[in-house]
Amino acid sequence: MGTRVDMKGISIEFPGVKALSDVDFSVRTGTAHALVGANGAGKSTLMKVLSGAHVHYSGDIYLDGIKRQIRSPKEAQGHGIQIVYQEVDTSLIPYLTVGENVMLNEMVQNMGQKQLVKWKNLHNAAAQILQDMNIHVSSKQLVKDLTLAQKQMVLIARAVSTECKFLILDEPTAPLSHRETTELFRIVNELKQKDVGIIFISHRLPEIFEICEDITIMRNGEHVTCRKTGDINQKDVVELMLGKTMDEQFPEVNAAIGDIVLEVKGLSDAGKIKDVNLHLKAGEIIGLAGLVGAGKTELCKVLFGHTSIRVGEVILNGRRLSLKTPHDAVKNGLALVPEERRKEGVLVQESVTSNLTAASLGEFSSTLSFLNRKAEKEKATEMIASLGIKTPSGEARVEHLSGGNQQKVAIGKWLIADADVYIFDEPTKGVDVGAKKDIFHLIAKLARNGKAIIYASSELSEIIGITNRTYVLYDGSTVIELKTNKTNEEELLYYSTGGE
Amino acid sequence: QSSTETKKEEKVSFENVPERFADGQGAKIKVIRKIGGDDHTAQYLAGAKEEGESLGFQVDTYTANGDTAKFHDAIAQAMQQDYDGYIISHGDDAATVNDVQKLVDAGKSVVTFDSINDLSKIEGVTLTSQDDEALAALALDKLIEEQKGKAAIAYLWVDGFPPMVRRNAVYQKKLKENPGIKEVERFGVASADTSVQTQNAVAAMLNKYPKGELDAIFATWDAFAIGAARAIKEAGREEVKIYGIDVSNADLQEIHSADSSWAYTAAVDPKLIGAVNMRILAKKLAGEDTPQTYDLKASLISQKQIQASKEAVNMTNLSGIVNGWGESSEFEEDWMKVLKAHYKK
Amino acid sequence: MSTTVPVTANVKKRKLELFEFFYKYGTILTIILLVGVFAATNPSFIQTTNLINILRSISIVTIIAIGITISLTVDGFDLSVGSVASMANAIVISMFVWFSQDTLIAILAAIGASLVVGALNSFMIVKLRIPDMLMTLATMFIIQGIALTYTKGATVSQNMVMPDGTFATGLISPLFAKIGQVPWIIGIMAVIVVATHIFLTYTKHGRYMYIIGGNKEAARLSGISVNKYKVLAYLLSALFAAIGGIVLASRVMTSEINSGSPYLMDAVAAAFIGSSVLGAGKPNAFGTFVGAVLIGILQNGLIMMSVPYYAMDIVKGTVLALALAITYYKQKQ
Amino acid sequence: MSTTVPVTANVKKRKLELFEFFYKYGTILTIILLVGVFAATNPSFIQTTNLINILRSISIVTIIAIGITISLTVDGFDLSVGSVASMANAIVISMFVWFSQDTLIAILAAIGASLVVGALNSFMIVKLRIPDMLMTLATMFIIQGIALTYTKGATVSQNMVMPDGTFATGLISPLFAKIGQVPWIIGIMAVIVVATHIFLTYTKHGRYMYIIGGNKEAARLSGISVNKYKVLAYLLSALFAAIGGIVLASRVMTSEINSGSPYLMDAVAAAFIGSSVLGAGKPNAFGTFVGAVLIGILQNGLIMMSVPYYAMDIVKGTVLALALAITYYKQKQ
Ligand SMILES: Nc1ncnc2c1ncn2[C@@H]1O[C@H](COP(=O)(O)OP(=O)(O)OP(=O)(O)O)[C@@H](O)[C@H]1O
Ligand SMILES: Nc1ncnc2c1ncn2[C@@H]1O[C@H](COP(=O)(O)OP(=O)(O)OP(=O)(O)O)[C@@H](O)[C@H]1O
Ligand SMILES: [Mg+2]
Ligand SMILES: [Mg+2]
Repeated sequence: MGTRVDMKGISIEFPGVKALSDVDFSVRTGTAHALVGANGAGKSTLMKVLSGAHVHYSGDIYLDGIKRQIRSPKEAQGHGIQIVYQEVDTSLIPYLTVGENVMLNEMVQNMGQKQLVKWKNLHNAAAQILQDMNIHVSSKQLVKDLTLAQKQMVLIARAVSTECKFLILDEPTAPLSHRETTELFRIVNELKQKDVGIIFISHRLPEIFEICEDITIMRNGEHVTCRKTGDINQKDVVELMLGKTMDEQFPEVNAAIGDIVLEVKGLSDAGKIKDVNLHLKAGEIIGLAGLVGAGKTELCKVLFGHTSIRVGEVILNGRRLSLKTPHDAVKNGLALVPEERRKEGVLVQESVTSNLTAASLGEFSSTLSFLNRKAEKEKATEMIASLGIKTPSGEARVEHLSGGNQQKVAIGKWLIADADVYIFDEPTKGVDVGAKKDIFHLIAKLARNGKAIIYASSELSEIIGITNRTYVLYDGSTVIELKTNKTNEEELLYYSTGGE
Repeated sequence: QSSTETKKEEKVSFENVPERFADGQGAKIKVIRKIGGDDHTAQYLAGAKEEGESLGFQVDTYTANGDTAKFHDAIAQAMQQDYDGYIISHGDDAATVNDVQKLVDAGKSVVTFDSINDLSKIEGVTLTSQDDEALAALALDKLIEEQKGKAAIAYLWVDGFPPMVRRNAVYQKKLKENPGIKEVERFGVASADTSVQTQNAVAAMLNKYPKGELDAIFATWDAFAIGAARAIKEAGREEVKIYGIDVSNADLQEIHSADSSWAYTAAVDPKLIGAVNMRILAKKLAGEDTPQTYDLKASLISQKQIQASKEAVNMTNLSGIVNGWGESSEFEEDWMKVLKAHYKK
Repeated sequence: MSTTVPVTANVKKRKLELFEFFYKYGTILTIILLVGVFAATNPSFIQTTNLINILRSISIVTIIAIGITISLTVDGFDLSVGSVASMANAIVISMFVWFSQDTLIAILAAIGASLVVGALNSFMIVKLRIPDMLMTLATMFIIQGIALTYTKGATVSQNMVMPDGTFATGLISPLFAKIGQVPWIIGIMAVIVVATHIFLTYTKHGRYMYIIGGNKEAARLSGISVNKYKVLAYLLSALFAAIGGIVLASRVMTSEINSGSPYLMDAVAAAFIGSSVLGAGKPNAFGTFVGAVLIGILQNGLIMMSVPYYAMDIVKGTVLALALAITYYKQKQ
Repeated sequence: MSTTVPVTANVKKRKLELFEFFYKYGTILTIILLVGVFAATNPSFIQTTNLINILRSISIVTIIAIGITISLTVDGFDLSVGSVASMANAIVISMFVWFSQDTLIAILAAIGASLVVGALNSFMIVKLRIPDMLMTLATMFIIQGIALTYTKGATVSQNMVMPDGTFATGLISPLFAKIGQVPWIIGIMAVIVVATHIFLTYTKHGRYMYIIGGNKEAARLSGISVNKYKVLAYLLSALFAAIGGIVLASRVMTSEINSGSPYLMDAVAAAFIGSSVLGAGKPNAFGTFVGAVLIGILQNGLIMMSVPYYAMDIVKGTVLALALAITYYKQKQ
């Protein structure tokens, strides 16, 4: 019963890349269907085809067995297909209010002959939707002032606000922490009750097993298999995704812990951060755990000189640092892999090579500042290989890479630049399990080479898996320091929520 | 109080000075000019201001830099203020007539320069102008004479400005009268960098017409002439002679230089125009009779005269070289001389 | 101890609010300040006649700036408005003078021709994807040239001499002359500002335009016909430029070469200053009007204070910079 | 069956390549086409003297456009270059004429003053975060006014009459006059184009500037001193504007009012056209030079073809639009 969508023999090509070849995919209403695959497998591309964002594909799309034309977003929406895109920045309008962003589809599709926008009604309706979803954002705030997680929730709110038959969620949970994820799942289940079909893309496999009935696995732009989630286990999924078996995800770090490298005392800034104390030794990996909005990102930015310190001090190798700009931080041997990759981490218009060498151009230039392009290229090629970045060449523009591969580029940039302290803010967001493993191994290797590492994440399993010690942040302050091997996810969650 | 005291010590007698000026009342004058950004404007305004101040007037100047609506805004605004007299320059559009009519209706004195002819319909307004016909005729006659009635010439002219229209009329007439004079090329733009544009254009022309195919250039504006002179110098084609209209200090430099091909220029001293305009206005304020129209006399300046001069030539000492240049006692009444002596510091 | 914390927090908050306040009201404060200074030095500055003078003097700039504002909302930029205004001026006057047409036909001809330009602009921008600034720069040259060719580089006015030596016999209708006079000229401006404000703020079309300007990709993906609205924006921008040119024609009753081009710079400045008025952060009609008022007051006040014409630009630029500085100076995070 | 597929694919691919080709070489093809047409109608067009004429005529535009190009690389936009050139022109000539200084001092004074303007621009943009276009618009007015006030709105030339009635006695050194003459003027342009090209393409500083232009936030978080490079960009832009003004001064040996301002539009056009040359997709020195060549050839060729001056803008605009069209027309995905 219910309606179904069938995509048959979908192929699509971009300059230099065959992103999809002959892919089949089906989904029914009233169920959640997982779509998994490594970074660059073609998941987002397939969903962009279904939502009308790509027009130059070949193959057919059937609704209830009837062949339908979907060559524009409007047509897709006309058939009741809504999508939440993976890259939030592509679908939000930063200088407009939350209300307008939430009600965007409503304003575009359901105004009919009505010409005037009723502002009061619009904000009321938006506020209602946000409240129903337990999102605590004012509908009159500008979207540009939101955190990434809030932006993601706004997008989900937009999709949910419109009547639809099929809802595509492309990695919605990547920037969300436990609490918002739970909230999202509640919404998904409600939608299933209302006979909506959900297509769910995620790199967090446990989630998939939690809410999805079916699973489709893709690899290298091809369809691998479609199963019931009950008929397959996580290990098999990973194997089918990667085309090879994968051993333990978290490596044994086994680094020699040295002296204290970084010390933070009574640090506060003009915003959220209040009285943060922590210390970090060479070869050590410390975690920053906390819910969305706890201040992890903000703390990372303060340490990196991006936001200014109000009180307190940062001591690196015994010297008190004056951190006015990120430039100062880099000069002193700090590195930050930021959270919002498209906005802060990569230069989308530049080539992969330029991106990888952007933070360390000094090493590739002579005394007269002339660039040694050959050395640059060699180093970049080496990094592309060692991180497994999926790109046609080092000259390809980063904007055409898949989300996970963009993240790898953002990390690779700092691996080339040799720093003493590495700060990772949600580095595995949107990264597939294989690549995640690569990243963890890289971090472990850095630690073994005597580097000090700060690892901020709202994914508690990762905190447990990779760190030596963990600070839990609650409302901008470090509430407790825990030895990782003496704690567990439950305890972290307990302190993250304020110990209630 | 103190001004009457100084007056007593003064040697000069105020006997024949019109009443309002003898009282030390002075006058507030506004000079509003539509075009701007050229040397002619600077000199014209300087001439008016200098003359006015020497008579003890307060003179404010404004140029609209070619923006007609701003020009009218400025007139409307100045009407609001307590000026006694107005000099309007280059008000060549119909709306100026309304503006001036309003000024006259408000009992103000107005003198205009190079403005629309319809202003002559308004009682009490004096229209002054450079004698454009004479300017063009002086330069062209010299061209025809020196080229012996037979020449291939380039014509540098731009339409759209009343003086240019008048100069063109003379040119067309002279062309008809002298079939030996052939126009082979024409160019002209009125922009902020007219001279440089002309320089580039004439450089291209010289290339198109090799030696013997182009004999002379008639430039209806000094910005054209100076650009052409530079281009000719750059190309080393001094056989192409330039006959121009208008002059400025920079032009005199160009004419003076040994290898310049700028042979003649016909001109009226812009500073003198400003000064004469001011005098006419002063006469109006004094309640004296003024003519309805007045043409300022044109002179022809030749390169030979300039180059013969021992010292460098400029707009001021040109009067020693060209007869009748820069000095006109037109409308300079005796009482003005008295005032000038009085206000001299 | 416990009492000091809220106090410092309060001070900080107040300081932040102060900056917020300056950011929002910077331009308006500058205007008030200027009016104060000018009125103090010369009381006639705030007489009704002078205020009307100011409104009249900014009306054409405002109308043209509204067109630019609309092109800015869709993240475009129309540089051709000045030359379109010149062209409309030339057409409307020549319709009267050369062809003895009546007011309606003259105005319709000018508007029609301008809409063709708008259509050309939008076709090239939308279909060939030429960047807005570049395309309208090219159009600017083309239209300037067409207007010049049309008038043969001469000023068009009543009783002008035609190329064949005869006189033009057409007359400009007295009705048309009204347009450029108070109160009509101010009324036209007011209607355009208010109508555009309502259009941009309260209709869905206006909202779509802001959405397109904010994120073209997002707009496209949510089903807005981006191209349709871009076309609309350039048509409106050309329309307002044409109205500006027509009003100018009525004010000066002649058509001079390139008469519209001086308005480009001032209109751009007004639209940009307007973007920050009341902290809007985006181009908007009311803000543009305020920007034009700022420029108009400045110009008028400086003439009244008899600032030498060559020093006027210094003051104008400095006040502009000042208004910008208090608007944009925000405390470093 | 199996053979047809590759064939159509090939055709499609070739078609794609063709468009790619046009995108890359559109501007250069236009130039070749223009040269062909002009040479066919008038053989003297391709004589060496005329080619030198063209290079000479574009040199000042190119130099100023290079400054704009640099400001564009950091995603800025310097509108004040025209007025800075005017100011440099006024200063250098007045140094000779009024103050009888020697060539070095005259040039250094002009460059020094311009760098102060660049510093002012960058201070306001970097510290007060005023948007680039707005700030440099304000600076444009201010500098224009300062230059006018400095010269009292008059042309500065040798032997000019000073306000006190005396004559200026200073002379312009013959050495200085050389700068504006062939081959020096062309040489200076060539050196600037090549040096800037090398700087932007082959040094790390140039790369940093492009990175900043691409994504300021990411650049900052990569540890690049964004502010330092923005300051550098505006200083360089002012420097090149000053050099443009100095070369202009040497070419005309006088300082006319606002002499530099007409260069703004052409320089902007050259820099924008240049962004697409060879498919660079970003502002670059070589492209800017090509853009200036396109404009220069057009101007020169049209004069040779005796196109009436008022129609010249039409042709200029149309060719510009054409070059843009073949550059930007890409097959719809
Ligand atoms: N517009 C485009 N231009 C060129 N290549 C593209 C474009 N969009 C996608 N690709 C390429 O298509 C491939 C599939 O990308 P896609 O974004 O669908 O991957 P994904 O499965 O969603 O990966 P991730 O998990 O990292 O989000 C990638 O190799 C990518 O580089
Ligand atoms: N640009 C901004 N403007 C306004 N408030 C902000 C901004 N960025 C962060 N905040 C606020 O600062 C607080 C801390 O946010 P931060 O991004 O540091 O949280 P986080 O712990 O990293 O969470 P997340 O999981 O979302 O990354 C939040 O309450 C957020 O609302
Ligand atoms: Mg994806
Ligand atoms: Mg975060």
